[in-house]
Amino acid sequence: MFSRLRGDFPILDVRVGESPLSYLDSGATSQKPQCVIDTFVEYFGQRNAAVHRGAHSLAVEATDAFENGRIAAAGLVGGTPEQVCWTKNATEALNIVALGMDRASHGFGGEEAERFALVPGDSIVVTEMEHHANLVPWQQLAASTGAQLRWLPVTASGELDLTDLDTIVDETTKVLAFTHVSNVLGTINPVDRLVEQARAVGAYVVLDACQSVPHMPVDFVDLDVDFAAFSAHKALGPTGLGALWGKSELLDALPPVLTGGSMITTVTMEETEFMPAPQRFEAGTQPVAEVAAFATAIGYLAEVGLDNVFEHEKELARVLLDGIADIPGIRVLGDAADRIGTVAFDVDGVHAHDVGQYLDSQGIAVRVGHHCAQPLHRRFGVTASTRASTYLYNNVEDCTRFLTALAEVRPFFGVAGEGE
Amino acid sequence: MFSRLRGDFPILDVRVGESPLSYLDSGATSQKPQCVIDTFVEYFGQRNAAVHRGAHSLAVEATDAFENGRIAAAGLVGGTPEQVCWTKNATEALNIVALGMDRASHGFGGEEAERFALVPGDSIVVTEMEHHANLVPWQQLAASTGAQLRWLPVTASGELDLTDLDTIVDETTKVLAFTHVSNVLGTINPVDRLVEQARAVGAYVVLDACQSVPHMPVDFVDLDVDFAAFSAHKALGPTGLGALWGKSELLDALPPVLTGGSMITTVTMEETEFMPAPQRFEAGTQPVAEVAAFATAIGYLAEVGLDNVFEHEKELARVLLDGIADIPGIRVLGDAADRIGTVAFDVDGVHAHDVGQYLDSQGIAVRVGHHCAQPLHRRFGVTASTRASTYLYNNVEDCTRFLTALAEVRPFFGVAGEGE
Amino acid sequence: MSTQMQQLYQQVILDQSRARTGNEALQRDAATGPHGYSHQVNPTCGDEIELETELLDDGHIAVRWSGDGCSISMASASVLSELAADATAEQMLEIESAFHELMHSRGTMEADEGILGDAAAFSGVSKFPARIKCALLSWMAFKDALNQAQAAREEKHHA
Amino acid sequence: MSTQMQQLYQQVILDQSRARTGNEALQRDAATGPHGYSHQVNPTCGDEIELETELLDDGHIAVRWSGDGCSISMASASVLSELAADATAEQMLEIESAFHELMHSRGTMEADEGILGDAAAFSGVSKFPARIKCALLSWMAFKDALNQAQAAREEKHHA
Ligand SMILES: Cc1ncc(COP(=O)(O)O)c(C=O)c1O
Ligand SMILES: Cc1ncc(COP(=O)(O)O)c(C=O)c1O
Repeated sequence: MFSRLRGDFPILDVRVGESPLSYLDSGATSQKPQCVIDTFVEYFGQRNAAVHRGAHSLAVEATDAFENGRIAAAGLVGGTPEQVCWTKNATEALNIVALGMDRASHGFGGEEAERFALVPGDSIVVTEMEHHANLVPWQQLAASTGAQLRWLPVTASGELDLTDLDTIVDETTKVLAFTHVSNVLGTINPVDRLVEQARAVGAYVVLDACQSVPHMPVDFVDLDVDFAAFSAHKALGPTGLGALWGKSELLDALPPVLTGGSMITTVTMEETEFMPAPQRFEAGTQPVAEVAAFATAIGYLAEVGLDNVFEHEKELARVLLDGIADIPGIRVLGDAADRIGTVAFDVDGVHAHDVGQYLDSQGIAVRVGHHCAQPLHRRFGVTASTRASTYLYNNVEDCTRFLTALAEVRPFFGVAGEGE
Repeated sequence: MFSRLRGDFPILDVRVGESPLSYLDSGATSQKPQCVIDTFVEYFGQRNAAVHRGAHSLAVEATDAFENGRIAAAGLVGGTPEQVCWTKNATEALNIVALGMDRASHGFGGEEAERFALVPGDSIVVTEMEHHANLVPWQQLAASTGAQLRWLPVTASGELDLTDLDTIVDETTKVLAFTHVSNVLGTINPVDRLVEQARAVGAYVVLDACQSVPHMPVDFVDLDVDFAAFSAHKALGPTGLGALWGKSELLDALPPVLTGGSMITTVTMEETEFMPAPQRFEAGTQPVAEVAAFATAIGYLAEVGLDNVFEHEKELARVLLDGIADIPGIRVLGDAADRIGTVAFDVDGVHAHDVGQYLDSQGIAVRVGHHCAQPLHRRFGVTASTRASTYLYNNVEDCTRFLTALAEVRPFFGVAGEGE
Repeated sequence: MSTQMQQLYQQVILDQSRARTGNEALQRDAATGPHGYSHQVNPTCGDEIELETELLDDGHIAVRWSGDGCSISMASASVLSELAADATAEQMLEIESAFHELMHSRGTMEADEGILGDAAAFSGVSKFPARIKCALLSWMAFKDALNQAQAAREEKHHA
Repeated sequence: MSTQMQQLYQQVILDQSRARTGNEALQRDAATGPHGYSHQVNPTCGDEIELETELLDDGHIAVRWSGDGCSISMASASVLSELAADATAEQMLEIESAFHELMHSRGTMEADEGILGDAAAFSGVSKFPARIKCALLSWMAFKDALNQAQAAREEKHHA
């Protein structure tokens, strides 16, 4: 199956200079199958219109496409369609929660929203392996409310250090926000253990599911989180679309951040009443074509099966890790047993930017830099790393081509030591 | 020229039941020429990657596509590319300004941002003809800071009533936010006069340019506004994309609202420094394919010429207004001389929803409801209206088909009076 | 004229949208029997309805409403009021549930005239997703208001 | 190996990235001559440089820097420091401007070795948009720091 589906992705036929393309940067953004691209052609060519507001036939069709996307997304991550609020990306989704709590802390949202208010003495807990998208908004919330920002440290093996979990997540904790899977290390975090501690102290759980939803079966209801965020573009879907998932009771109580059209019931010059979720968080014209295209992507993923995707990528991770172990002078960041096909590493004597450049000259696309996780890199004593990340369209040949090129890097830059 | 370019829009060939489509709902969202659709196919098929962060070739090409979009947008509305910040829609753009001021009022953004801080005693001025997107965020800002919300009323002819301009926009006024063109009435507002008064009292000017940028030549530098917002989807571009334009000095000082990756310089666990505009306002993965497609749309508009578009639509407006005047029982909302091809009206005895349904049965797509402008409708004593709005692909035949069907509406619902 | 339009705007609907049975001044707390009130808005088009129910001694329900909306929503409120005049609370809830199901059938269901009476005329609406809310608006208000009226009666009993 | 890669990573660059001329402890306010300091960060990759300039009595400029970054950025700082040892402030600004132009030429310009010296070796970088910032980082810091040093000297004169 996995060898056949490569043909569905037109970009894999692109050549980089004289080399074929091995795209190992799906952790940043995924490539799109033809059917997802076709949805844009079909939507804009056949049924484009503004949704929710029209009696005319195109508007009805566009609304159907939009709402069917919500149904598809609920099928992907669990819960009901009303629990899925569309955003521009996962970053906006995480901000909606943090900024909604900020507004609740400043008296917005009435009695309903008081449960989200933070005061000095409260704490917010994140982890040292967060993407900036799940760190900076919480820093801002702490600054705005006087709450304290705390974090769970990361071990040398790239796992969350839970030694002091009970004292870090304590009775003062109102929010525990963490990533399901590290976008740098590939580590899968123990959601159950963290949710259990959050429940014990009555904290809300916010899950950054950007790197899990595309790569493994995920059900937010089973995981029992309160809010979760993910992006369409990392899961075969288009750019310009992400989602906030939440428990309905909480979504309906959280004050909206972006306000305007299509999220209100009554507006006078003086005041406004807001609709319940999901519309509450969907002010203005929505990414309708993008939702339609994402629905197609979800259908594609369902056909392949996310359990199969998970297994496939685990095999590729093995190939990558075993191969890298044979190349002198490469240090992989983290070695958690529970992981997806994402591997970040440091090449002794060669800066990540130069590593990436060399690999690119062989048609191998990897990511270099801090991957929006500066604190995590600091934890590992580097400012930047090189990251290879797989997806369902990658194969062993991509990995082998990557490993062959990687072995040439240090010799090329003249830093291969004696006897290497 | 205008008759030829219809062929560029595949959706215009769609049939509604047995009728051809006359799409008169471009005020809500515009249709897309084939070249814009093709850009999606080309981008996702040939050069999709995450921008700004990669050394690999696809990432470089994607970054080029993304940044060229900014150059194109600056070409469309004036100023430099750095003055264009991408958003999900115009609503987000307006919220960024209002919420940025909210954050400045709560001590964020340091000394730089103090200029944006509002206190009780300050005032914010909007107008009675605003779209909810340019009203609700300002209500929220007033509620959050204790500033007073004031508004310029609308005359019976659907124009801004400037009689008391000097007392409404006075020394207390920190922000004057208004729409360039009414999305209901089609009225073009006198930007010069309003900017002049704002300058006289030292207020910032925020222009909602959603309905002007697609339909006429607009230059924000010439208009001398401080901030402006518009949407790609109303200007032949894709869904999921809008823009905030601003004076660089102000953009760089305004505290960002959405925070996360790609908008920071340095992040530690404790604190974060933000980049200048435009990145400052572009947290997380951006709508890259959408920007590429919008660049294509802008090129298309430039080829046609926005002055030609403006003239073409004014002619269609004439046909619509003259035709409606001949149909008994129809009251057009507003009759400003300075207008675009947008006409809203009330049908005596028939609710807008029913009017729209009847027109749809003849293949004519119009919008019904309050068009996200409840206060304006209240001003005209109705809760809903029917709106026909034109764009460059409409022709006189669309107008005639619309007029013929409209004349049948009251007879169909049995409300045509004696002798009509 | 398309047949879909004729199915949508059946004569019953056009007539009832003008008749507006039950469209009269609300009594609110001046009502003597156990009563309930509901205000429903359709945010997409601005249609709204205020509706009150009063439980009468003879087991019937008085319905009074005032509203602003399209012919579908006005006709629906009118038909509802007519039906209420001849039905018990249980029967009305049965009609409500049948009507709800019919509206969400996307044109795949036969309307059961035995249960629905004149409300069967709305079966064409189910093919127009954007109009379903119009037809249901008064019924949502009714269900809400009836709930309150019944709760008020319970309270009286226990008082 | 593609020729583009060979053009990018010329031997001069690989050598200079290891040589790191000028990479030494900053003196900051312990410096005796008029001096300036700049800290530049490339947010996309985390590369950074701290660089200081000190105006010497013989008309030359001492450059000291410390940084962390890719071979292009380190080599660029190193070449800059070497060039500074033999040039006046005016000459350095001329080089800076020629270098800036070369970097933004997208491979369409011949590097003028007469002006640029070893910095001409970076001409291949201009074909790699993502790397231009790497090559310019130290030069941005230099220009900023030199400005400050010159301002400091002005002040001294007038004091
Ligand atoms: C005048 C005006 N302002 C604001 C908006 C909101 O734009 P968007 O829905 O793209 O955010 C619109 C369109 O809906 C509009 O017509
Ligand atoms: C773990 C994680 N969180 C958050 C994000 C942000 O997602 P987006 O850029 O789509 O907003 C990403 C991806 O960049 C990620 O990998």
